Amino acid sequence: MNADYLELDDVRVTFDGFKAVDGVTMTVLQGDLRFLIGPNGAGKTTLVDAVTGLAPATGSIRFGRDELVGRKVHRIARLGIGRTFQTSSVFEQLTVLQNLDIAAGAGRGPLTMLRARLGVPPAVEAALETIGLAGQRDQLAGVLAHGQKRWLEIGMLLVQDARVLLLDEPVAGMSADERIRTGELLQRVGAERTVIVVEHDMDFMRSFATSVTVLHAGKVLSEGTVAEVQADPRVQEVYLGPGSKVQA
Amino acid sequence: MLELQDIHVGYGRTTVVHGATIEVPTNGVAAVMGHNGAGKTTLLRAAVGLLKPSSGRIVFDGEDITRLKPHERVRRGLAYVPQGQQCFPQLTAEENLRLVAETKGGKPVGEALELFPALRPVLSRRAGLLSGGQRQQLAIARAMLTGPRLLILDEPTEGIQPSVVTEIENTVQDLAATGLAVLLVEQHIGFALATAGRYYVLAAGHVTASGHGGAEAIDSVRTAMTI
Amino acid sequence: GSRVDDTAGGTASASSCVDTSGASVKVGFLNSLSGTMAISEKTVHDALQLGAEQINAAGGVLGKKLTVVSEDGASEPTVFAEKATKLISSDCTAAVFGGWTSSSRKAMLPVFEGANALLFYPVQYEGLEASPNIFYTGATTNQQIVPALDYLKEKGIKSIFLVGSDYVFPRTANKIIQAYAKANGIEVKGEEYAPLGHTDFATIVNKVKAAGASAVFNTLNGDSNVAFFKEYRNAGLTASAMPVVSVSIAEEEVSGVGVDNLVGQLTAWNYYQTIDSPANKAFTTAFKAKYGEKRVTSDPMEAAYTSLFLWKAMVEKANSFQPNDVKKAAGGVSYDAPEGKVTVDGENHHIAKTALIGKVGTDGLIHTEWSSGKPIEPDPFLKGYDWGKGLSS
Amino acid sequence: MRYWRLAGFVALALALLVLAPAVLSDFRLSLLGRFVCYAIVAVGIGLAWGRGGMLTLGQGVFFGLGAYVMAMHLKLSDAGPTGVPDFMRLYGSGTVPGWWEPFRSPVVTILGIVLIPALVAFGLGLAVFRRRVRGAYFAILSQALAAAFAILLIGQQTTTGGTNGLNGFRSFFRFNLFDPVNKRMLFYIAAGVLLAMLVIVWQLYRSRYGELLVAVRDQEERVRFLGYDPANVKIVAYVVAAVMAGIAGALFVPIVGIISPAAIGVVPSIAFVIGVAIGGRSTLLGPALGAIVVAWAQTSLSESFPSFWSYFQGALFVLVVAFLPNGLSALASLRRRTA
Amino acid sequence: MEALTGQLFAGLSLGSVLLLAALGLALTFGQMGVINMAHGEFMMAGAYTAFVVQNVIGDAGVSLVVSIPVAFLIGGMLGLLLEATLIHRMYNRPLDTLLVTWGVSLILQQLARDVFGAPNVDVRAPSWLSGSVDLGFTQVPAARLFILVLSVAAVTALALVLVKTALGRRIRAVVQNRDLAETMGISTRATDRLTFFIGSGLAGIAGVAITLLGSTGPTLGTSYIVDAFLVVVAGGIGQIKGTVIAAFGLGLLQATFEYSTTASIAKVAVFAVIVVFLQIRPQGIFSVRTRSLA
Ligand SMILES: Nc1ncnc2c1ncn2[C@@H]1O[C@H](COP(=O)(O)OP(=O)(O)OP(=O)(O)O)[C@@H](O)[C@H]1O
Ligand SMILES: Nc1ncnc2c1ncn2[C@@H]1O[C@H](COP(=O)(O)OP(=O)(O)OP(=O)(O)O)[C@@H](O)[C@H]1O
Ligand SMILES: NC(N)=O
Ligand SMILES: [Mg+2]
Ligand SMILES: [Mg+2]
Repeated sequence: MNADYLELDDVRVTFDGFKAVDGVTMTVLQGDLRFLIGPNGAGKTTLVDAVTGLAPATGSIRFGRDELVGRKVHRIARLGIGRTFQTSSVFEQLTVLQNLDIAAGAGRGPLTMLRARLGVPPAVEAALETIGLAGQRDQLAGVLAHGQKRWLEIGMLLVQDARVLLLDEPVAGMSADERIRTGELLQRVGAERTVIVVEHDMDFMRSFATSVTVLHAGKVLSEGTVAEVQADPRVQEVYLGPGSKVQA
Repeated sequence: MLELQDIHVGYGRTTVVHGATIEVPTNGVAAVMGHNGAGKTTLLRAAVGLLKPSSGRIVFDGEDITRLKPHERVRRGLAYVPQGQQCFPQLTAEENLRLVAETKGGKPVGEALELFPALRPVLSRRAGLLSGGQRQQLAIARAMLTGPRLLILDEPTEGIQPSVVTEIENTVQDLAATGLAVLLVEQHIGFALATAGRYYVLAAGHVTASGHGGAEAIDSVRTAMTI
Repeated sequence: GSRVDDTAGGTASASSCVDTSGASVKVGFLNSLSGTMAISEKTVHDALQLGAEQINAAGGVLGKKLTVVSEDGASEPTVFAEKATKLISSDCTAAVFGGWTSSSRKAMLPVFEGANALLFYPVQYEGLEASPNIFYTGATTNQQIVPALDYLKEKGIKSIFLVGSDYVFPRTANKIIQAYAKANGIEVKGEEYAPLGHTDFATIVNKVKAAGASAVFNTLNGDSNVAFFKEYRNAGLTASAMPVVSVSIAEEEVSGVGVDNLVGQLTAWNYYQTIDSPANKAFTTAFKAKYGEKRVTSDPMEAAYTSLFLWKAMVEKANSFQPNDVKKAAGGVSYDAPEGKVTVDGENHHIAKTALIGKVGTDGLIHTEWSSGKPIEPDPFLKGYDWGKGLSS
Repeated sequence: MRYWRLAGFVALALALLVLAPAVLSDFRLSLLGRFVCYAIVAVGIGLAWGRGGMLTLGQGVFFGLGAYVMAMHLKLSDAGPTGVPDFMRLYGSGTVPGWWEPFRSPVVTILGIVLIPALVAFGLGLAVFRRRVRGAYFAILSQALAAAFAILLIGQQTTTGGTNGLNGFRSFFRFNLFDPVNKRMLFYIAAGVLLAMLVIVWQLYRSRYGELLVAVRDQEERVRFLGYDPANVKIVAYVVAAVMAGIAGALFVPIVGIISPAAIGVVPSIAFVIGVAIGGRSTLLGPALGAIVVAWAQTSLSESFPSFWSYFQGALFVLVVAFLPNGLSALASLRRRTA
Repeated sequence: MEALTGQLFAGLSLGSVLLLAALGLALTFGQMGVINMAHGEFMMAGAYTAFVVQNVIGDAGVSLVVSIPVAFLIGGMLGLLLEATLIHRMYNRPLDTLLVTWGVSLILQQLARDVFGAPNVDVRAPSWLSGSVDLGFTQVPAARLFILVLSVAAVTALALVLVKTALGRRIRAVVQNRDLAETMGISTRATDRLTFFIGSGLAGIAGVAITLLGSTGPTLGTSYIVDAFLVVVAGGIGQIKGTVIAAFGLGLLQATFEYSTTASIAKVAVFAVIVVFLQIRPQGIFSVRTRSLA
C-alpha cells in the first residue's frame, strides 16, 4: 500500500456536554479533492481541529499507520498533516520567503537552524512559483492582500511537505477569478496529496470537488459526488435552501 | 445620504486608497467591488471613522462627519458590519446584542431574533465559541439593533452557508426596500448588482469604473475587474 | 598583574592621595539619600552637615576648612562600595563618614582596608567586628543590647520573645540574646523573623500572644515596626502587660509608627533628645535652628555628629591628615558629646558610651528610664562575658 | 543595514578596548566594567524579549546565580585549601556547608557559572512555556521569581551571607584583586565577553532560528501547526539569556567586589530591562548601549542630584517606552532612512 | 485552638487585604490588559489621603469613613490621568504598559517623598476599631474584621456592576474588541476611562484600609504590588470569581506556611505553590476558552 489515506472512525468532540462532532466516520484517499460542506455550526472547523490536534477528540483518526488522536499539535504536523485557518494566519513580521522557509524547516537539525539561510531551498523556490508570489518574496507578509495571504498559507503547506491538506474556507473573500486560480492550484497540488476543503461556495465546489461530505449537527448527513449530494433533499433542506433545486 | 469625497486613506505611511469618491443615495443601495487588497475594507473603515483619511471629506445627511468618532457616527444613524465575523468573544451571543440594545437609540433584542431566528438556540453561548456563520449572523443582527439609516456591510456573505446567504441577500434587499440605505462590499457580483442601484469598482485604491446597478451591468463590471 | 603569591598578605597598601596643600581639606559624607534607607540616613546626613558647618565656623581642622563631598549610597551595598571607592581614590577625601545598615558597612570595609582609608560609622550594630580602618561611633552590643537585657532582668522579666527583621543585625543580636538568656535563667519563648519591609504581622503577633512571654525584644527595622506595633495593639497587647524593648526605633521613627501605638514602650540607645546637658542643649538648639523646630534628634544622628568632632580631635592630636597618623593618635581621644563624654578605644576603634533605656512618652519623645551611669567600655567580641565565649568562633 | 551594524559593532569594540582604557581613570574604568556586565545581561534580554517576546523581569536570578557561584569560589580560595570563609565563622557554625565544597575547584566554578543558570532556566522554561504561560503571565511570574530568590538568599544568613551578601574578596583565580593592573585586566575580560556575546546573538538573529523565534513571538500557536514545538524555541532563547546573565554576574563579582540580594531582586531585575527598552529591544547593539548609557547616567546624575534621579529615571522610562517603543536606536535608523 | 482559629482568621484577613489590593488590578489588568505597576502607588495615594483627611477632620472615626470615598476619587483621578496621558495609546502593546507604569510609579514615589517627607506618617485608627471583637469562638482584631467586610463589599459591588449592568457589559465589550465596540455606538474612550477610574479608585480604597494595619509612606505600594499581581494571575485573567478565590487561597496558604515555618520561607513557598499550580491550570483558576489562535 503506497497511497496515503486519512481514515476517521467514530470521531467525537464534546464541549461541556455539547456534541460539536458526533460520531463522524469517513475516509479520504490520496488524489481526492474532498469537499466538506454543511450548515454554519455543523462542526466542520471542529472536525479539522480534531484532526490537527487542536480540539480534544475521541474515536480514531488514522493517517496511514499513525493514530492521530491524543497526539500533540506539532507531532501531528510532523506526520504530514497541514492546515489553514478560517481567518488567515501568516507571520506578518516576516517576509514571504521567511514564512515559507520556516514552514519548510520543522525537521531541520540544530546546526542548520543556527546558520543563516544562504540560498533559497528548491522546495521554497518551487512553492513561490506555484503560488505566484515569486515577485513578492522579500515583502513582509503583513502587507500582502487577503488573497495573497491565503495563497501564502497554501504555499506553506506545500513546503511543509504536508501529505494531508486541510483547508478551512480557502476562497472566502476572494473574487471570482481568484477563486478559479485557487481551485486550479488545489487541483495541481492535490494530485499526489490528500485534500479536504471546507467551503460554502457552491460554484467553487461544483468546479473542483471530486467528492463531497456533508456534515450536519456533528454527523455525516450525506456523502458522494457533487451531483449526488446536491440532489439529496436533506442537504437541500438544511444547507442549500429552497431554490437550489433549480440549479442542481 | 453618504458621500465619500476624494478620500485618501491608508495605514501609517502607506496609502491604500488614493482619492476615491463614492455616493450612497438616500434610501438607495451602492455596492463596491474589487479584488482582494483593492482597498474596499480600508475605504469602509474610513467611512465609519476607524481610520482617519489623510485628505478628503465624508458627508452624511448633509453633515460633514469627517472628524467624528465612530460611535458618534453610529448615533447619527450609520451602522457597520465589519469583515470577518467579528464579535465580542467572551460575551454571550445575547450579551452581544443587549450591549447594543442598551445604547442610546438601540432597539430591543427581540427584533434581531426575528430577522435571524437561527440565533435563538445559541443565545446563551459565548460568541467566541460560535461557528463562523453564526457569528456573521450575530454581527448583522447587532448592527441592525443600532437602528441605522445607513447600513455598511463588508462582505456579509463570506463564510455563510448557501441557504443563509440567500436569506441574507433577501434580508438586505428587504431592508433596502423599506428605505434603509446600504453600502455593500461584495464578491458575489450577481447579488451585489441585483441589489444595488449604483456600483463602483475599486482597483488598487482607485475607482476604475462605476455606473448603475442591475443585472445588465454584470459584464461591464467583469471587464472592469479583470483589467 | 600581580599574583596573590607576589605580595605577602594580598592587601596592597595604596598610599593616600589626600591633598593637604591648600586651605581646605575634603571629607566625604556617604549616606543613602534615595531608596528605602533614605528615611533614616538623610537625618544622619543633616547632622553631619551641621557638624561640618560648626567646625568650619570655628576655624576648621588644623586651620583648614572642610570641603564636604556628599555621595548617595542609594540604599544599596554595591553603591556604597562604589561610592566609597570614588570618595577615596577620585575625590581624595581625608575621611569618610556614613553608612547605616550593616550590609553597607560590610560592603565598604574591604574598600577602606584595601585603600587604607578611614570610615566613621555612626550606627549601633551587631558587633563581632573591628577593622583598623573603621571607627565605630554607634553602640556595639555590650553598650546597647546587653544593658537592655540587664534592665529586663533587673525588672524581674523571666521570659522573652524575639522578633526581628531577617538580616544580619537582628540575627546576630538574637544569637547574643539567646546566649545571655541561657546564662541568666531567662526563657526565650520564641524567635521570629520577618523579611525587611514585611507588612503583615498577624501571624507573628498571634505567635507572640500564644507564647505568653513577659516581654518582647524587638530588632525589627523600618516600616515593619509600624505594622508590628499596630497589630500588637489591635491584638490587645499593651506596654504594661507585655512591654516591647526596641533597639531600632528612635525619635525619628516614633511619629511614623504612631505615638498612640508606642506610648509606654521601651527603647535602648545611648542618646535621647531629652538628655539634659549643656552639650545636648547646644546640639539640639543648633539642629533645630538649622532644620526647623519640628525636627527631632536621634542616637544615630548624634553619633554621626560626634564622629566628626572625634575625627577632628584625632587629626589635631596627630597633627596630620594621613590615615596612618590618625589611627596612631586615636587611642584615648575623647569628646564631650551630646550623649555625654565619649572616649575612643585605640585597640578596637569603638568608643566608650553610656547606655540608656528610654520610654516613649505621649509627647512622642523618648525619656530616660534607666542609665548605666557611666560610659561602658566597648567590647565588640564580648570577650568580657563568660556567656559570650562561644559567639565568635 | 548590515554594514551599519558592523560599523556600530566595530565602533563599540574600539571604544571599549582602546578608547576607554586610554582616557579613563582606574576608578572610572572599573565603573565602566560594571556597566559592561549590565550590558551583557541586556544583550540576553534583547534576545529573549526583543526577539522572543518573553519579557523576563527576573534576570536578576540568573545574574545572581552566576555571581554567587563566583563569589563562593573567591571566598573559598581566599580562605585557603581547607579554610572557612570569614562570615561563616562569625555568623554560622564555623564549618563550610557541603554544597559550597565543589566550588573550591576553579573548573567546577566556571562550569557552574554557565550550567547552573542554564539548568534553572531550562527547568523553569520547561515548566512555564510547555504550559503556554506567556505574555503578562510570564512577566509577572518571572518578577515573583526574582522576589522569591532574593528572599531566599536573605533568609540564609549563615550560608549565603544574608542581606550582607558576599564580599571582601582578595584574589581572582590567584590574581591579586587590589592590583590596579589586574583590575584593568578584568575590564578587558568583561569587554571581550560583551563583544563575544554580541557576536553570538548577531549570529542567532541572522540564523533561521532567529526567524523562527520572531515567528513564535508573533504567532505562537500557528508555529505548532508547522510541526515545531514553540516551547523549545522559547526555551533556547531563555536559556541563552540566562547564561549571559550568569556570566555577567560572575564578572560583576571581582569587578565590583560584592554581591548581595539587593543587586538581584525585583528592582535591579526591572532595571536590567530599562536599558534594553531605552536602547531598543529588538536591535543588536541597542540593549547593550542602552544598558551602559542608563547605568552611566544613573551614576553620574545621582552624584549630583540624588532625588532628581528618581524623577529622571521614571520620566525617561515613561517617555521612551510610550513614545519610542523601538528605543533610542529607532532615532538612529530614522535618520539613516531619511539620509 | 485559640491559635488555630486565630490563624484561620489571620489567613482570611491577609486574603482580604490581598483582595482589596488586587481587585482594582482584576479590572485594569484582568479586563483591560493593562499591567499597571503604579497601582501600588495609587494605593499609597489612598493612604496619604487618609492621612490628609485625618489632619483636616481630626476625629479618627469620622475621617476614616470620609477617607474611603475621597480616596476612591483621588485614586480614580490619578488613574484617569494616567489613562488619558499614556495608557490610551498603548492598548495594542500591553507588555509595554508594565514598563511605562513602572516609570510612573518611580515618579509618584519620589513625589510623595518630596510632598510628605521620606518618613512614614501616622494615620490613627478610630477608637471603634481598636481592640478586638469577640466572635464567640475567637477574638479577632476589629480593624481586620473591618477590612474583611470592606473587601467583601467592594468585590460584591464590582461583580454586580460587571455582570448585571449595561456599564459592565460595555466595559467587557470594549476590552474584547475596541474597534467593534466603537462601531456599535459605544464610546470606547469614555468606557476605558471609566474602567480605569474604577480600578484605580479601588486601589485608593485599599490604601485607606491598609493604614489600619501598616505604615503609610512612599514605599507602601511596592510591598503589595507583586503579591497583588500574583493574585490576579493565579485567579485567572478576566475573572473576578477567580481573583476572590486566589486572594483568600493565598492568604490562608501564607498564614499556614508562616505559622509552621517563617515569614521568609512562607513567601518563597507560596511562590512555589503558584508555579506548581500554574502547571495544572496555566491560565489561572478560571480560564476562559476561546477558539481564536491568539
Ligand atoms: N470550544 C467550544 N466550546 C463550545 N462550543 C463550541 C466550541 N467550539 C465550537 N463550538 C460549537 O460547535 C459547533 C460547531 O462549530 P464549528 O466551528 O465546527 O462549525 P462550522 O461547521 O465550522 O461552521 P461554519 O461554517 O459557520 O464555520 C458550533 O455550534 C460552535 O458554537
Ligand atoms: N492594518 C494594516 N496595515 C497595513 N496595511 C494594511 C492593513 N490592512 C490592510 N492593509 C493593506 O491595505 C491593502 C488594502 O486592504 P483592504 O483590506 O482594504 O482590501 P480589500 O479590498 O478589503 O480586500 P479583501 O477583498 O481581501 O477584503 C492591502 O494591500 C492590505 O495588505
Ligand atoms: N547596624 C544596623 N542596625 O544594621
Ligand atoms: Mg468553520
Ligand atoms: Mg476587505
